Amino acid sequence: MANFETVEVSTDLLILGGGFSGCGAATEAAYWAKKNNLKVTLVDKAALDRSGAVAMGLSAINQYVGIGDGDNTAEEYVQYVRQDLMGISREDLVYNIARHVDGTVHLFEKWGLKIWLDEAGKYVHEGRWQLMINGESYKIIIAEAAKNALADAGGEIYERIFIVDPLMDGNKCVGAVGFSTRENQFYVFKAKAVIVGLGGAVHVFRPRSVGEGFGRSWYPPFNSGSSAYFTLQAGAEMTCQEVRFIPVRFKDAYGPVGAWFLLFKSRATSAVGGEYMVVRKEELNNWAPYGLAKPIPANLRNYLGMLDVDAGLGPLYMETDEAIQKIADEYKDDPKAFKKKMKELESEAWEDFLDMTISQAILWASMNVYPEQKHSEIAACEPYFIGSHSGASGAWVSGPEDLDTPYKWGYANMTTAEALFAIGDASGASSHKFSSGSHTEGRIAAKAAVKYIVEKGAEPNVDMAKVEELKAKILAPFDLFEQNKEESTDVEVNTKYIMPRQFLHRLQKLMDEYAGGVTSAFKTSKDLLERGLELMVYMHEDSDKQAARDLHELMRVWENTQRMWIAESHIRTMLFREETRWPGYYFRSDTPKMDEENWHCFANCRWNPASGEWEMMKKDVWNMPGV
Amino acid sequence: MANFETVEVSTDLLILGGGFSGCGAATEAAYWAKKNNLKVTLVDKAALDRSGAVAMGLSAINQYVGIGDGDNTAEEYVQYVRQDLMGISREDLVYNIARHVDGTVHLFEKWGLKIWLDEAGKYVHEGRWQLMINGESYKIIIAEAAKNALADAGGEIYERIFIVDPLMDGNKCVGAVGFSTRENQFYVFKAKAVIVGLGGAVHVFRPRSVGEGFGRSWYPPFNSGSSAYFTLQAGAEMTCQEVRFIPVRFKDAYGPVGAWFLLFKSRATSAVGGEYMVVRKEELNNWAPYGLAKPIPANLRNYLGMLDVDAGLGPLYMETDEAIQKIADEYKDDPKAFKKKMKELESEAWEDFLDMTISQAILWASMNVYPEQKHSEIAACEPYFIGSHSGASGAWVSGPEDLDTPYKWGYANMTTAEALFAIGDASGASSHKFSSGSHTEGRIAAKAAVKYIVEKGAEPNVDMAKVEELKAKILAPFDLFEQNKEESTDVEVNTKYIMPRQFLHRLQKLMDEYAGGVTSAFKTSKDLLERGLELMVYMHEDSDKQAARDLHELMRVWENTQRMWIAESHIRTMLFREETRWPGYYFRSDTPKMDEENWHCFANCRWNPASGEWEMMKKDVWNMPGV
Amino acid sequence: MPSYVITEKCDGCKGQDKTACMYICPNDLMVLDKERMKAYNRDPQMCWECMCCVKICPQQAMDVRGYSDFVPMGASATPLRGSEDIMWTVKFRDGSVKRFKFPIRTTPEGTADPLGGYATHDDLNNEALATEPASLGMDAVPTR
Amino acid sequence: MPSYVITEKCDGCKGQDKTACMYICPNDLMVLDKERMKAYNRDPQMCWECMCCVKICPQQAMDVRGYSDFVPMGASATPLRGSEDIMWTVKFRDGSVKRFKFPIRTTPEGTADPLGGYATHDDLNNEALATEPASLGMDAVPTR
Ligand SMILES: Cc1cc2c(cc1C)N(S(=O)(=O)O)[C@@H]1C(=O)NC(=O)N=C1N2C[C@H](O)[C@H](O)[C@H](O)COP(=O)(O)OP(=O)(O)OC[C@H]1O[C@@H](n2cnc3c(N)ncnc32)[C@H](O)[C@@H]1O
Ligand SMILES: Cc1cc2c(cc1C)N(S(=O)(=O)O)[C@@H]1C(=O)NC(=O)N=C1N2C[C@H](O)[C@H](O)[C@H](O)COP(=O)(O)OP(=O)(O)OC[C@H]1O[C@@H](n2cnc3c(N)ncnc32)[C@H](O)[C@@H]1O
Ligand SMILES: Nc1ncnc2c1ncn2[C@@H]1O[C@H](COP(=O)(O)O)[C@@H](O)[C@H]1O
Ligand SMILES: Nc1ncnc2c1ncn2[C@@H]1O[C@H](COP(=O)(O)O)[C@@H](O)[C@H]1O
Ligand SMILES: Nc1ncnc2c1ncn2[C@@H]1O[C@H](COP(=O)(O)O)[C@@H](O)[C@H]1O
Ligand code: SF4
Ligand code: SF4
Ligand code: SF4
Ligand code: SF4
Ligand code: NA
Repeated sequence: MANFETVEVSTDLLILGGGFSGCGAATEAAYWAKKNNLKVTLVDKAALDRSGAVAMGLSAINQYVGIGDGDNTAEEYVQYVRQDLMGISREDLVYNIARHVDGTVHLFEKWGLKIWLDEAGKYVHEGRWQLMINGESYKIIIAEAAKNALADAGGEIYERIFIVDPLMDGNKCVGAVGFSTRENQFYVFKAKAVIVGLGGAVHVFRPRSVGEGFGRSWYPPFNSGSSAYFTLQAGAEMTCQEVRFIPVRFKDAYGPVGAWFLLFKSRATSAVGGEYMVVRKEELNNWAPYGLAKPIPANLRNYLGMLDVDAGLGPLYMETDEAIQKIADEYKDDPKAFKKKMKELESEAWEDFLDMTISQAILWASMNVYPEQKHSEIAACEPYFIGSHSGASGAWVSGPEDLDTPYKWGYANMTTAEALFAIGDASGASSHKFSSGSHTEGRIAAKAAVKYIVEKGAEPNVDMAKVEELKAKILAPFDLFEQNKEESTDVEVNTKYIMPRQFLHRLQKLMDEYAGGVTSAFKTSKDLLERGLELMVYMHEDSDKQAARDLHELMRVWENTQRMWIAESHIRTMLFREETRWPGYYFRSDTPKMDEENWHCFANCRWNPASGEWEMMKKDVWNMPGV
Repeated sequence: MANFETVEVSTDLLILGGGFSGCGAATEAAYWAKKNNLKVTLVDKAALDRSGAVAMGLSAINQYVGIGDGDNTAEEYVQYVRQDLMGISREDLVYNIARHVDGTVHLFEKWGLKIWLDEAGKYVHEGRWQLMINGESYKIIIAEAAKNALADAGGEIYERIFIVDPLMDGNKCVGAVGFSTRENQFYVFKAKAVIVGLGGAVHVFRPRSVGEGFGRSWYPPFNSGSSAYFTLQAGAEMTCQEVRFIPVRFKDAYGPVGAWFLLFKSRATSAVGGEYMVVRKEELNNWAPYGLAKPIPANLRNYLGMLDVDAGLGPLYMETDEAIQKIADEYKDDPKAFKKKMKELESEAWEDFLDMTISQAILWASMNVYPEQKHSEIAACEPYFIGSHSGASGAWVSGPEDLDTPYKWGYANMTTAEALFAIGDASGASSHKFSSGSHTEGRIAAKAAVKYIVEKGAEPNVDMAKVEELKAKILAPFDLFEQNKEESTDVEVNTKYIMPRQFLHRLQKLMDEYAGGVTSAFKTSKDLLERGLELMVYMHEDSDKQAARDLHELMRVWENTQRMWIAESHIRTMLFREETRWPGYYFRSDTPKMDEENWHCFANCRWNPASGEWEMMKKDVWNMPGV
Repeated sequence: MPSYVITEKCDGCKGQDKTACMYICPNDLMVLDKERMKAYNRDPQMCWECMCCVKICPQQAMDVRGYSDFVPMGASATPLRGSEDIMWTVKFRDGSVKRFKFPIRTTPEGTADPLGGYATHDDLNNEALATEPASLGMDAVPTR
Repeated sequence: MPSYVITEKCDGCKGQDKTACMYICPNDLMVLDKERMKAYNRDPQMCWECMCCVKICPQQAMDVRGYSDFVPMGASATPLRGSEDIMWTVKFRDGSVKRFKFPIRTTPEGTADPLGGYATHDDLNNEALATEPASLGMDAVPTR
């Protein structure tokens, strides 16, 4: 076995992932840990300053309820999410985040995030729930607060450690193992409670660009499914693994459209000029009641556009010129004010890209696109797993204690595995959390985890034999490479092993063609999914044949394996749910209609570590009384 | 400019390409050249033994008419091709090849090709026009005859020379230029007549596999559009540039299905079990008269399957187990004969792959596929340009002299550019030539070219200033690389140039998404095509920014540029033809029906070297009287 | 783009064992070539072009160039990140240039107070997070 | 597959300036590394797996392994090409093996007579090709 030092770290609360949810958890945990003399340890594969989905920045805070100002209630947010997810959401979780999220946003503002204010000093809204920000340094600011909090509480931060597997004591999580991407070190973290905030999953499906543009996913390629893999290996129950998210974005560079739809009130049209949301309004009746209320669910907005594309009415365009013109018209009598407004709009339009999708700005510049003069193509991206946005995949977690629901078996946000908590993209069925809600969920889980430790926390009982087994498994790709690399004169073409990039292409091709990716026009069926599972068996066997030359490639190997696991759970759950509920995310051609009678429920799954079998189950949807 | 020696070669007849058609031309030309004291020079970018589409071998000769035995007439072949191409074919050319092709096949047999014989000593037919062969060395044998013929006639063969541009004297072709892929040498060939047989075009559209499997195209990746580029640059008129070919093959490895359909009489079904050719019979009425006669045109066979796939009824399967079982049943009373028959069938099934698509054999073995036990997936490949098969793209050539047609302006197979002849994939609207017909067409053109030289051949008048200009243009990618490679620490990421593989991805993405590739389910429209042309303008400009590090990459650069030109002619011709005539090859959603009244004609195009403009034109279809 | 390193400008962060670009890349792409003392992106195909590396490079030795498979050549968007603002220079293929300046934060670097100066409490058993209800701008955490 | 070279077996064709695999590849992929005196495939992504290189290698130093993006590991199809036949050994992922032998030609290498022994003529002006009508098995070339 490759010669790696084993580093053991003991702590009370282990936070995996220092992204938006993890930083929220760290900030809150530090406070309660200090009060209770507990140690908090945060681990991330990257540098907190720019790690995770918000590395580039963001131009909007997508969840702000404004309860204090009486703008909206938490119950109204529950209605919004219920509606957007076609009736399937954990309303207790959504409510819990909604009632706390405003405080998170207020903290962000104190920390230094610039939220736009109008003349009256009120937040400028992009939409009902969305606030405009100057968010280039959004992550740096949020990380700064977390670091300061941990420093003050004597906590520790480990960066550039890639987490792979959980450490289990029966059904209880007692830590995690991983490796440094900087030195030959294998890490063993032992803890009384573990919070997982390792983000969503990207590159499970083949992206639209397969050359150099391979990395230009909407959600970042460095969200590799670590969360789902971790909770699955822990034997925790998962929910909504079928509910992928597909955003509609500016084509190819995937620049954001939210500001264009909501702020500039731009129309999206097909090439023949019709606004598909209007032209195909009838179709929405087939998805009642969700299709008939506003806002129209994101997947249905996608779907109407996809129907146009399938009908050959593409390309789809965002009518940016028309939108800006409409706004400008309001100023037609006042040339000076007009010039000023145009300058303002132009800068807003470009900042929207430069703050969160810089390559879209480059793409526009490279095609000499002046949005006020020329419309731009939009398109549906490839599918992603992101429980914090308009998708819903993630772990099945216990609900808030003060609500009377069927979802309480532990502490808030604790998974079905004891002492293991999930937040952000890692927790399921609590969609539309976004950055602010994910941070909030981290805070909620952190307080609950500290409470768990104080009330039940026992010294972690770690099976060191199992640790050695995991170490051998995780480092195996090095030996496989070293022992066989001489076979051929090209180290990348070998009969004994497969390189990580090659394995990734194999996974993406399978998902793209059988599980409803771009090439399949997001359609799949029982037969396609079952054929996909047949091929998945071979792939699963071959995943142990991945080889690595260095620490970076070792990370790629395990990212791939993580993606493969979320891929399998996705296929199995789409197979289980015998209906089509989220057209625009995926369409099951053999069960093309929504079936409220049999499928108005959660589709949950669990991989049983003892038997190695997958268990599929239905769970009831609880609706908030009177909401 | 990179320091390259210029090598000048003067000859009488220059044959470009030593594939199937080029070998036919060389074999025939040698005979007539010797009689008339002319010199024949053959140039190929590879080694004749294994160059071109038949490098791997073939398991069938797809054009044999059997006129001598009274099996069929040349007129019946004309009917077959007319029908298969939805009414659009140059019946004079098809007739001309059909009446000569049997002789070619008889020569092949003499040379050593093993054609299967039945007990009666008659050829074993795969289908009405197809003969079974043991074809592993098919190309080696055909090349051997060509080499022997040239040796005997004092001709010359230049291998590993990549041909780029024609040399023109006004509208007359007087030679060609290219470069060695082995030494720093720029080649200038001067000739009295030039025959182009540089093959078809592959990798213009994005293939289904984008990783290591990128090279697994059905037609070989080393057919890069050199023929079309050459004739376009010469200012010659092209025809049927919209008529791409899409074969249905075993999925991913693209193993042949001809034997399974024709020899084993296998059914192709959707996942739900229906045979799409039966279930969707009704659809064929929309494509009458062609849809209603037999055999059903290849594009319509594709189309019915594609309708199943679009409807979500995939995967499609070739019912190999059922087919073999049916045949075995005939022997059920005779176990010994049964065992013998099974052994025979198994070996035939595997030889079909091993002789022409070895990777399909590997794929079957890797998935433990035993065809007698388990069906296999089939799928439509990405589009190809191959005028010799069931596609029709190529140069518009003069017809045979003894037929009274509107297509005679020169000698047989002479393009609209004087002294320039086209054969095989290089000549258009004479589909279903395949290997034997392409070789035959080469023979026809060779005799005509020698006749042209004898009657009109003048010393080639070559503008050496233009040659220097071409040399500078062709070698520019070296300088671009050398002068800028230091800009960044990664020679492949540079603002001043683009690497050939990167450029290829850019071209393929454009064609895939806008011109009806796999991702677009082979659908396109006026709007998509026009948007594609907008982007093509940028790409055309950037094509001059391709850089090369070595001779191999210089070849890749020019292959890409050749692909780009055929791509543009394809888009422009699909735009010009305002109907859908070949659904299953491509579907124009905005003009979804066939329009016999306005579009029962050839759609021809020409790039005017003087103006740099594209000219689009309709040409009448001449039907053979009484046929 | 993927990111690239301008050979002339990169000084390998003076050979510190941890270069700024290596430190910051969320996808672990940047590597220092110790021989040349120059950094490079080890896998441009995996680059998200977040420009974290470009913004942090002390030598302005990094930039990006549009993804070769769909971005026509000749354009760029180059940031200059200060302590309060970021300045962008956007060059178009047609040669025209746009400049933008956006604020990035309202407080001095490093000064974020985790509790934001809000009142806190120490009841581990209620629903209120550390700074609640104060940070909510309400007098109690909503419940039902 | 793409093709690959078995390090142990390749002798660089004894360093002749033209190795067999370089000579034959229709896609110009094979290169000799003169330092190591070993050949390699310079661009596996462009390999068509025609096996021309595998069949011609005098050392049986080449083989192919299934394309990594859709071929499960562990299978192979290996040819041994003689002057009259080719022998194939197909190994399945499940370990089973099939062997096939097919003829490749009926005449000795090099002996193909371009005119096939058919009667010829020398009229450049009619429709008959050199060996016609004899090679057609008819007494005249069909016309109308
Ligand atoms: C990329 C992106 C994201 C968004 C948007 C546009 C774009 C282009 N939009 S818009 O579309 O609406 O425009 C939103 C927006 O404008 N406004 C908003 O509030 N949120 C948006 N998001 C969504 C939010 O960003 C998202 O909801 C949260 O970030 C989710 O937080 P979290 O669940 O914590 O994920 P994370 O990526 O931030 O953090 C994950 C962390 O884990 C680390 N990690 C991962 N795997 C690891 C491993 N194996 N070992 C160790 N560490 C390991 C990561 O480094 C990271 O730190
Ligand atoms: C690849 C393939 C091909 C076929 C089939 C299956 C498969 C998997 N099938 S089935 O599907 O029905 O199964 C057919 C079959 O079974 N039976 C049959 O008769 N024909 C089939 N073909 C079609 C024939 O092969 C095809 O019709 C002919 O080969 C066409 O002949 P030609 O037009 O001469 O093309 P070529 O590829 O043979 O030769 C081109 C030559 O040009 C060279 N070249 C190219 N560019 C050059 C450049 N720039 N400079 C210098 N040289 C430069 C090449 O090296 C080559 O020598
Ligand atoms: N057309 C729309 N109608 C309603 N909400 C939208 C629309 N487009 C985007 N949103 C919301 O605006 C935010 C950003 O949207 P997106 O850019 O699509 O992620 C998310 O909260 C979306 O749900
Ligand atoms: N994703 C979308 N694409 C195109 N138009 C949209 C989209 N979402 C909303 N619209 C239109 O934008 C307006 C506001 O939509 P909504 O916010 O969903 O109420 C309505 O006219 C919708 O038809
Ligand atoms: N189903 C079919 N019906 C009629 N001809 C076919 C069929 N399939 C293939 N062919 C012909 O058989 C030969 C090989 O077919 P393919 O393998 O599809 O190239 C070509 O001449 C095809 O036109
Ligand atoms: S941060 Fe800049 S200067 Fe430092 S190593 Fe990276 S590129 Fe070079
Ligand atoms: S742009 Fe982002 S992903 Fe790319 S190298 Fe720089 S930091 Fe890494
Ligand atoms: S032909 Fe065989 S022995 Fe010769 S160089 Fe190539 S691989 Fe080596
Ligand atoms: S398999 Fe064919 S394409 Fe691949 S390297 Fe060998 S000869 Fe070349
Ligand atoms: Na599609």
